[in-house]
Amino acid sequence: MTEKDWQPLSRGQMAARVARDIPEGWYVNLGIGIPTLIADQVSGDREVIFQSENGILGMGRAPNPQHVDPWLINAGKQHVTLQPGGAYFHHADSFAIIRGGHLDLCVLGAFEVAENGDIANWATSEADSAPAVGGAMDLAAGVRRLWVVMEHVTKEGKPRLVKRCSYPLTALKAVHRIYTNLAVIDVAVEGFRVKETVPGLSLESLQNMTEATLIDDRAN
Amino acid sequence: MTEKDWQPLSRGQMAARVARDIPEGWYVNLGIGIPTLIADQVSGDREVIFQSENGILGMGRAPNPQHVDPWLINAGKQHVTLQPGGAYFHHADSFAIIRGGHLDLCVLGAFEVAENGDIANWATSEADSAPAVGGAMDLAAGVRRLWVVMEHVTKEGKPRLVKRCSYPLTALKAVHRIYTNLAVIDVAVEGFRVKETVPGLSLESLQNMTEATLIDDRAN
Amino acid sequence: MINKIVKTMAEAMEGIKDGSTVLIGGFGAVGQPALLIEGLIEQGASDLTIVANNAGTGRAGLARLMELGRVKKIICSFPRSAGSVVFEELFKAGKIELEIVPQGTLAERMRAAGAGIPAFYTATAVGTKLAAGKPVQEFDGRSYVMERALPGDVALVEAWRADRWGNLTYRSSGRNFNPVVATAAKLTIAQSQHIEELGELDPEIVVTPGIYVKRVIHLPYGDPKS
Amino acid sequence: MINKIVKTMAEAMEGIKDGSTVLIGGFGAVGQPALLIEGLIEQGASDLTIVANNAGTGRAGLARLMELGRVKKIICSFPRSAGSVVFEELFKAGKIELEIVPQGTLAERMRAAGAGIPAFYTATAVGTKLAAGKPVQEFDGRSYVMERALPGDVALVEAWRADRWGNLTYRSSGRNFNPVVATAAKLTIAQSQHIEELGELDPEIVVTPGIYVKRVIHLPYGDPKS
Repeated sequence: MTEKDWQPLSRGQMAARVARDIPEGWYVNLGIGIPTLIADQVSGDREVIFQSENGILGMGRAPNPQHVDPWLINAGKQHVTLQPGGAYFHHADSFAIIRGGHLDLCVLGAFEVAENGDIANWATSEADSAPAVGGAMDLAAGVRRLWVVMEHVTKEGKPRLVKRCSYPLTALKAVHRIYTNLAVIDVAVEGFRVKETVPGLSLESLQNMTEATLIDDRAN
Repeated sequence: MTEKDWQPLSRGQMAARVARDIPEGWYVNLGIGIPTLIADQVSGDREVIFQSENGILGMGRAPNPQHVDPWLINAGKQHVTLQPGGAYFHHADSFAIIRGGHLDLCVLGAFEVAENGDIANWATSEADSAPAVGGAMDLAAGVRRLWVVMEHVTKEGKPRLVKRCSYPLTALKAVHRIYTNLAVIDVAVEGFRVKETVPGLSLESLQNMTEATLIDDRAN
Repeated sequence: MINKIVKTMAEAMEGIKDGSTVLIGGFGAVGQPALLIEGLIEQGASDLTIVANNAGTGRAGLARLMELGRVKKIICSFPRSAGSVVFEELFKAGKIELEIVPQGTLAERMRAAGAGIPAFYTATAVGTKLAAGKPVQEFDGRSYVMERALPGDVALVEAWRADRWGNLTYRSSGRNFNPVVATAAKLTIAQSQHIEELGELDPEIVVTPGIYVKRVIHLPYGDPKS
Repeated sequence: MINKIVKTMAEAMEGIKDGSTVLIGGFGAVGQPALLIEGLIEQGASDLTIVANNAGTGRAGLARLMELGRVKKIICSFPRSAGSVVFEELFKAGKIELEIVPQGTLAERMRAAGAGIPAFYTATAVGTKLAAGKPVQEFDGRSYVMERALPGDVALVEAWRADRWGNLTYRSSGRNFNPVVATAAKLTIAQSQHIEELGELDPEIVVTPGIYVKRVIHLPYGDPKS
């Protein structure tokens, strides 16, 4: 590769980019990692209601360190707050919300996404016999829209947007959109449609870092 | 039949007879009709917790007419009260209690009970195409013990304790015990075991009013 | 700002289409969204499938909707009861379809629809005519019948307290089917005795979280305690 | 008089047998019945199957129970997490069986056990290795996997308030799996921060009705509000 004339997004910028696309009134579940950063990026004048698997709707920001409620954590086991209008419920009711298709959106991290929308995000090899699935399969199969936010390639430079996932699957044909540090890509019937790239990045360069074939669908 | 030297129990006496057999601490659902009368016959020094299908545990007696809460009714749509320690829940949770086998006892009325424990209590003919089943099938199939309280014979003198039910079934092999106006009868693997008869009534006379064969199991 | 509170019955009923399946809360008269049913009568949608525990009594409310010929089918546990005159007339005349469902199965089928469960097994009705034609499977030596989820296009709910996010509480046995139907429909509409400021409802006592509710209308009709 | 409140941990743990399936509430450390788990360690039952969201952290509590060799099998959604050292050691050594269940399926399987549902269908895990070997059926054009109820012999619960009938409430996200496991076991034991007089708990806010609870023990360990 020649010298880059483009900059990948930072984790915070990726979270901010996703946040921009979440309209007021959506009910949203955020996975651990970069997705968790999204909540703080949603501007305060837009009411977005965050759900947490452990029985919370209306989850708010991290508490002031002097006012931590030890009983109030999110699914990532971090202390959080509750917004006015929030509610608590038990785990079966919480997953009824998730599995019943009531959430407008879930944003998860992933190891790989395939061009047919398959997602692999819970186990790094078939040989790993004790991976932690948590609520990932319920979320991926249950919500109305699944967006993935992840680095475009692995640390070793291997593509994460693939023809077919090599890691154990989380769900089949589940992903609607992918936000990477390089691009925004819709998963359509015909494959990956590139909606947006970071300034200065050509589709050709992006394709070189992507296993599956990309379709250029950028506005201009 | 010759002149009777025995008296059948009244409806109130039947309810009282059933009440005697309900120990403290049982969770109990009572059907409409004679079963409803049982609650008032349980002596006040014994705590028995009554459930109602429409989302109540700890249902109390009828309210003082000056203190009727219009929002508080039982499954028979009569106004009731709530005992201290009672709780409300929704219909799916209420039937989870019923269907999950958590009630110690349900007492229902019936048209017929067969010697194998089959019960028919919701429709009076196969031709009736709009009978009201309500919660009868859930209760009969779901509770730990099903007792039936009913007149021993129909108004026309036809037996209600039969070899095989002629009316549409509510549940198969569900009844554990029958309290009639003439006897207390256990439904055992080998058939109807008569535990008790009203004073002066012979087993022979009772057998004459019963289609299925009775086994004498009275204490003396 | 999210605001699910609508001012008029016309807004509350907007978009209910002919042919809809409408789930109605309440058990007997208690917890029944009577004013929303009036609104539905006014709104005009027809060819409806109604899911409710009872098939209406007298000639008002649900009975009136049926009498107007707007109900194609009713799914309930208790079609015939004291005063179910309209249903009886229509049913005898072959003018309404009926599906009788055991009350617990009715509640569970709607709960399943709300929870993403397309089918489940239950011991209720095994061996009876209400299980006729349904798959039966044995688990651990006992037979169970498979029942399907029962989703709605619309749910009508009576709540006690509500806020602009659509959080709801109920009053004593008025809870009954209401929180269940609320989860099972695409468009859940609640009439509420009281409207509270956001944050007034203790998060521990919310029974129906707002995610299940699309519209709330303030229709107080008599709080005996206020 | 019904009185489910026991005074000692020995009474609370009485009768838990070797080979039991023990359902444990909590999510992470929050809502975990930590003192009851200590009681179970003390009580001595072994050959246990544990159902919990996590497989324990550090070397205390559930991790300690495993380290003592008392756990034959663990059924959970999140076996490996920061600090799950004991589980990792035992699992690598082949000394503990593991069944990984998606978190929602885990909750729903216990809910089903409590509600008399032996099996249900879900879209979760379809096409993944966690659905391997399970029946798959299509409903309305989508594939679903059949999951079985997951009942327990014993459930351990952390409550916030309790009364002598066994009614329970929880505190914020400490609710989590607790009300679910409470419904699914033959012997449900609750530790509670507060004990109230009968009638003190508003019937509208009881989350677990007493019918699901056999024993309550008062184990306050720190109410930040009191």
